[in-house]
Amino acid sequence: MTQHLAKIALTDMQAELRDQAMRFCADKSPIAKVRSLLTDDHGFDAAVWAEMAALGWLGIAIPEDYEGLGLELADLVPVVEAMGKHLMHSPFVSTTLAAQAILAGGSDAQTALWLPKLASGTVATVALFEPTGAWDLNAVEGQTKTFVMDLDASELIVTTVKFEGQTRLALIPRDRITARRETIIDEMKRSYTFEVPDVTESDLMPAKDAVTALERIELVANLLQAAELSGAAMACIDYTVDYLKTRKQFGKVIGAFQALKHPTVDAFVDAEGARSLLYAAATHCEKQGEGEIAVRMANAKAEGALSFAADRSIQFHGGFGFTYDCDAQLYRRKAMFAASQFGDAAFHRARLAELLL
Amino acid sequence: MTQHLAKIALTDMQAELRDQAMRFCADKSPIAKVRSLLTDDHGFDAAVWAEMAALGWLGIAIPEDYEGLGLELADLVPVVEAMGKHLMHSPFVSTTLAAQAILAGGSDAQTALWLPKLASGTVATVALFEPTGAWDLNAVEGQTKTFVMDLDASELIVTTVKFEGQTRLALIPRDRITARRETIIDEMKRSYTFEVPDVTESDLMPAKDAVTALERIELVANLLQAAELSGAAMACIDYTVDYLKTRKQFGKVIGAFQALKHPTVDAFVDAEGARSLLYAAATHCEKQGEGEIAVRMANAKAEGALSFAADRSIQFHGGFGFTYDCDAQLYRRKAMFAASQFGDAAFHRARLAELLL
Amino acid sequence: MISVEEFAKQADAWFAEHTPREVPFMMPLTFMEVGTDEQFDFLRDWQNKVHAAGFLGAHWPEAYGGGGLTQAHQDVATRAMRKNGAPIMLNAIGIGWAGPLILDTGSEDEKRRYLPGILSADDIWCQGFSEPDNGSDLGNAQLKAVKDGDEYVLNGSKIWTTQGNYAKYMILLARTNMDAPNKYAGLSFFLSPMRIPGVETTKIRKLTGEFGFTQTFFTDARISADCLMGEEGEGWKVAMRTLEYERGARKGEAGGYTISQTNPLEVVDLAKRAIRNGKPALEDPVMRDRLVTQMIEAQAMMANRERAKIAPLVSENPFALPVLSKLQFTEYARVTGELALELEGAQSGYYVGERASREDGYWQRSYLNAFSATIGGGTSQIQRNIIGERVLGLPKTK
Amino acid sequence: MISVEEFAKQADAWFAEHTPREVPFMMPLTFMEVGTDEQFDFLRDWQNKVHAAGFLGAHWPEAYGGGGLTQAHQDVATRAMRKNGAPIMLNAIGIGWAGPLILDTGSEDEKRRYLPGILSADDIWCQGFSEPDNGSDLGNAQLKAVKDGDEYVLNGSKIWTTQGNYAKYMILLARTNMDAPNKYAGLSFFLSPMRIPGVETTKIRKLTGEFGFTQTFFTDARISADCLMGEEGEGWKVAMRTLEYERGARKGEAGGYTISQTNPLEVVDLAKRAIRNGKPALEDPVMRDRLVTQMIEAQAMMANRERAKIAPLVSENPFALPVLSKLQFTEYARVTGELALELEGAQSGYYVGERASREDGYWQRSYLNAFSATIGGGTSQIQRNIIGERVLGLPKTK
Repeated sequence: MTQHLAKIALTDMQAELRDQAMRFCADKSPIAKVRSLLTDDHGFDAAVWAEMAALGWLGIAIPEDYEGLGLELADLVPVVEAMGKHLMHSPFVSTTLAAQAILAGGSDAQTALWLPKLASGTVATVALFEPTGAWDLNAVEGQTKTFVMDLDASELIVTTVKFEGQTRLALIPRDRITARRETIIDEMKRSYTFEVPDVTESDLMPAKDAVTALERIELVANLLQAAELSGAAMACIDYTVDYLKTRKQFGKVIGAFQALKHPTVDAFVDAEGARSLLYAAATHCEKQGEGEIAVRMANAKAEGALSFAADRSIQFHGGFGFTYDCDAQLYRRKAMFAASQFGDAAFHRARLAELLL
Repeated sequence: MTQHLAKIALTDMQAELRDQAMRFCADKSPIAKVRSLLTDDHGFDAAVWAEMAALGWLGIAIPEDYEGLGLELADLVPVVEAMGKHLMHSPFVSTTLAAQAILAGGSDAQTALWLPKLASGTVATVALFEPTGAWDLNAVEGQTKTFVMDLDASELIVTTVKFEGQTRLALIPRDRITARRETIIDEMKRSYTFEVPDVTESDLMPAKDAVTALERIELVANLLQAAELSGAAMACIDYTVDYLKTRKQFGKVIGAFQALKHPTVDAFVDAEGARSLLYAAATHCEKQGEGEIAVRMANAKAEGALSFAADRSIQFHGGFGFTYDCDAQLYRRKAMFAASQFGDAAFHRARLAELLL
Repeated sequence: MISVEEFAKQADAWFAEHTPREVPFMMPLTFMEVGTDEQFDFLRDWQNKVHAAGFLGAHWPEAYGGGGLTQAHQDVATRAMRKNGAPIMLNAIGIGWAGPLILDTGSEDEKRRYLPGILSADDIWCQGFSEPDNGSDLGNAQLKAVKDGDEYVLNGSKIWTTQGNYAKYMILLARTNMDAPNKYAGLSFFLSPMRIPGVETTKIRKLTGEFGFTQTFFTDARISADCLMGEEGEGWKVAMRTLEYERGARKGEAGGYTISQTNPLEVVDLAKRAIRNGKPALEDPVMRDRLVTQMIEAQAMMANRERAKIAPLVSENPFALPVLSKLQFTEYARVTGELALELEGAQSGYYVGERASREDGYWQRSYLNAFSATIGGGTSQIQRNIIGERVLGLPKTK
Repeated sequence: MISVEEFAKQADAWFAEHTPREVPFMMPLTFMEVGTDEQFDFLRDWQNKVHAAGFLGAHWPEAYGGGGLTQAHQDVATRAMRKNGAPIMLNAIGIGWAGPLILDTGSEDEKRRYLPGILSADDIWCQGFSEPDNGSDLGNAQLKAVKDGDEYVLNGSKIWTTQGNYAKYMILLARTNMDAPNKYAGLSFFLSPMRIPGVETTKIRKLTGEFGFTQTFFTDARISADCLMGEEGEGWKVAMRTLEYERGARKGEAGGYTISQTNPLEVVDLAKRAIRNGKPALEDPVMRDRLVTQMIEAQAMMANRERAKIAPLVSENPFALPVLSKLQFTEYARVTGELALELEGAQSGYYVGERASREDGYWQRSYLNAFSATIGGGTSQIQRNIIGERVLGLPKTK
């Protein structure tokens, strides 16, 4: 029934991108850099962003007609996985979501205007959530948007609006918006809230494509979140294992205690499964209907894997785990925040039940 | 909100009954006896049953007017807990449920006829479940009853029937019934199926009390099931701990391995909680509305505790755990069967959600 | 002497009148959560006021700042605090650890010198048992105390010193003999001053982002030999005795409470208000199932406390319930925190300080803070060893 | 030589035609579940038939009863078996353990004597590694083999001998030297006859109530010194080599499969039919949530198998996925069994043999049988040690 969705195809390009991204992120995002960016206004290094743009990463899933590389969604996965693994934040995901929204639902003029810019490094974001807490992207009720990532660094905001009773997508330049930064649990990220200004038809994407565009955003967001969380889960386990191999208590390296060893193994087994589901999701994400199944499975599993791994990492680091200096909290907070965006694991399971049963 | 339901009152009588029952069951139900009864037709020793009757146990919750001891439901709990702890099966619970049903819903004549008999050791049972699998005792649809415990040893069957469109309770003597023994997962128990014969008004308890009587049966059944499972959980843990203290592997007593020690501790913590909830339920079970809350909590917790303890007991006994000779399977099967009767833990939680939230 | 009943009435009336309401900051629920000067100053004033009113140390002798009444008097005063939802007592180590120890085994001079300041909160005490390299293994403490004439010279470091930056004194476990027959025999116990040359504290930032602990560094710090409590080499014994006051196994605490009893069912209140995916969280059957699971667990903990009082129901193992309660409660709190995040849905992404968050990020912070209890005071893993070995009689894990 | 493609076609056609349907008993899914003579006789006939048709041991030399073809030929035949849902091959220890070992390292005489009977299932083999007191610790085997002239005298006992009561031969790990420098060096490996004086087997009843294993007792049993495989003291090495054939780390299996691959998603079919509390189980959102959790886990296992084939995606640790699969799959099966019981509601109370039960108690039995895999072949606890130590590099638990 779902067996064929477990097949994984990895192109040479994806393998290459993966190597490149892992090297790049390891190089540009050592933990000291991650920590120094926690208090940075934008939470990322503009110079590194420029390098990513130069590598062509922003154009990966944008067609060549719009100066992108014309690759596939699947090719974004190894890049975001590497970012997750090295806790590297940038507006990569925000910008990608905006670009995919425009690609799926923009008018010819909007597409022609914005995609080349986004492919070359102009920062953009999406504004989809409201204080109602609904994860259903069609449920647009008011003017207030929340959890708008990287807004302050963006030139363009793709936002949902209620227009003449219909849910539509609008393209709003940054300078038409007054935003307030929100305090969120993941301190590596930057989130904002703003009031959607009055829009006219010229701000809007064509009405007929709104549903498609929203579905596209949700699919891509969940796929990339799975990639980020899956990468982070492996890193979190490596970080924990390193500690378990060196820390001594009662005259013994603590990793020899089964009370710590076995749950760490369980976390590892979970994380390996998450990675496999991630690459299966990358392989099948473009399939009508089934793509959603593969992607939600990967995201639910990855969220669970990182949550468990990081929760145990805090615990197994003992007193140090309770400090801000221990990286376990960075991983745990990342999982907590991800769960709040686009639905948590229980939400994905409920959707999967509808799709599968 | 539910804090006051955690208060426990134990009367001197209950403490005494507990001592008496623990001694009696330990004496009459050593494991060799339990095992020999697995292949017995009735699954219990009639001589031991006569002794229980002589001790007055069958009359505990029957008023003195009907030759009972006139004690309370709470006083049944330590007795059934002891039976659970020593894996002693008898028609004690079946007979008690029948007696409580008659007490709650029988006519004066029925009460006067049957309660003195049941108080003195006449075996009876209740027939409540149908092949539909519904746990709702009011949902009577057909003539076939299943999971009728101890029927073959009973003189009287209290059964639900659909009579003129209404759910009623009928008192049917054994000789009007043809029964087939069912193969159930708990081999210590005896279960039967039969077709309810045509009944007349004279077989029935008064219509007005049917709902009350069914509620009473459900409450008592869940309370006594909690007692049985809670007693069994402690015994299962003792059994496991004994093995962990003596079995050696890799030159070490295996209980020293945290992989076995820590889950056993978790099972113990669960089982202790189940016992406390059991005695809280005994204390409050007669309270309108709240009694159901206390009883369902105790039953849900006890089922979970025994299931987990026995599952781990099989596993931690290694190869021996996989054999029929290891008692872990007796405990695991007991939990499995209990879950199938009157609702499993998830069912109780769903009901509790309605009552509490 | 005033009757206990009368004293109880007075206490109740006093706390009803004086308990502060509507404080402009998050009130710490435990003494370990005091992270800002604002919180510290407020709670120090409050303890001072409670003491001045006679409701702290009511049973300690008047000569040492107490009220000269009985334990029963203090107990009713403590109950009045709880009943009125009063803030916690700040000087936890003084009230619960150092104070009772000094009262029990100290010299007359030590009692007069130390006890009044403990009650008034003028002299804050901290605890120096844990070390960075020996978090779970107290007996392995390595901070050195070398005798030099009338003084000891201290070198080393202590960690998880709650209020170390505010403290005037520390109860200190230090190694005076490197050649002792076993690690315990080399330890001694000191009442050590904190504001002397060679003692420095660094604040430790918690995973919540807040402060509350310090690390204390000793570099050739010299303290008077008088600071020794008990004999040299008896440090482990004195430390274990001290822990018993805190655990209530010995009487002597100055009263009041330093950890506000949280209601394990408070998550139900959250559930009733929480919005998940745009709908009331309680409309979701999966959330209901998980919530009821936690409610049953909470009820089991409360019932355990009740059963512990009934001898015939704990006769098989009278110590089991007290010994397992720490593991059970702290893990319950952690799991409940996780559930709360799920109940909050999208709102769980906010954090303390965000006006759009529910109750200023209370549950997010609460989940993260829960680790202080699953780690501190013996990790959950160590608790399972203790229960397995001491209660179930399983062989020691080496 | 016939082409692989042609051979595949022939095999497919043969199994399509000959695979037995509608058998009047529960078909064993693994060779360990063969519990009745009826099952045994049926499966022995079936293996004999498959071998005679040329689809078992196709790649073994003709001189030893094989087909003289290549591994690729046997692989397509095995695939054809699976595709057609054919019953398992009965003589599992012979096919997967003893056979490859003898083919690989045996003498010409041994090959001629043993191999044909393995393929035809005329000679059933069993395995004698585990002992009652050393379930998890094979290296500690204590069964004694004392040399006496041209014979060894065996005393001791082996346990979990699948089909021990049917077997003609046993591969046996025995202790020939009590004074060896370490426990491993004292072991030797034998191809031991079973039907000789002094060897007795007792059936072991499984927790399901069924049979399938035996315990084998050796009392002054004498076997020819020729039965020794390899040199004295090399027993551990030979045993480890044998395990590698079974785990597929070395090629050589005679083909076919001895454990029918169960579909991890079969629980979904149950869920679609199950009635819980009088309603379709799938109407219950809590059951749906748990079922989807298991479906995701099943999907993760399948995806792991796929990813294992893609080098760049396992480069960090190429052995991780194969090593963890046993733990993951066996625990999945156990948890799925538990879920199935919940899905079945009241019906979960019935058991095998009850006509009112769903599928003759398949899931109740399946849950109980799941422990054979979480215990046998290295318990889940030992698997976690192995993964922790060999894959994650954590220190050994002693």
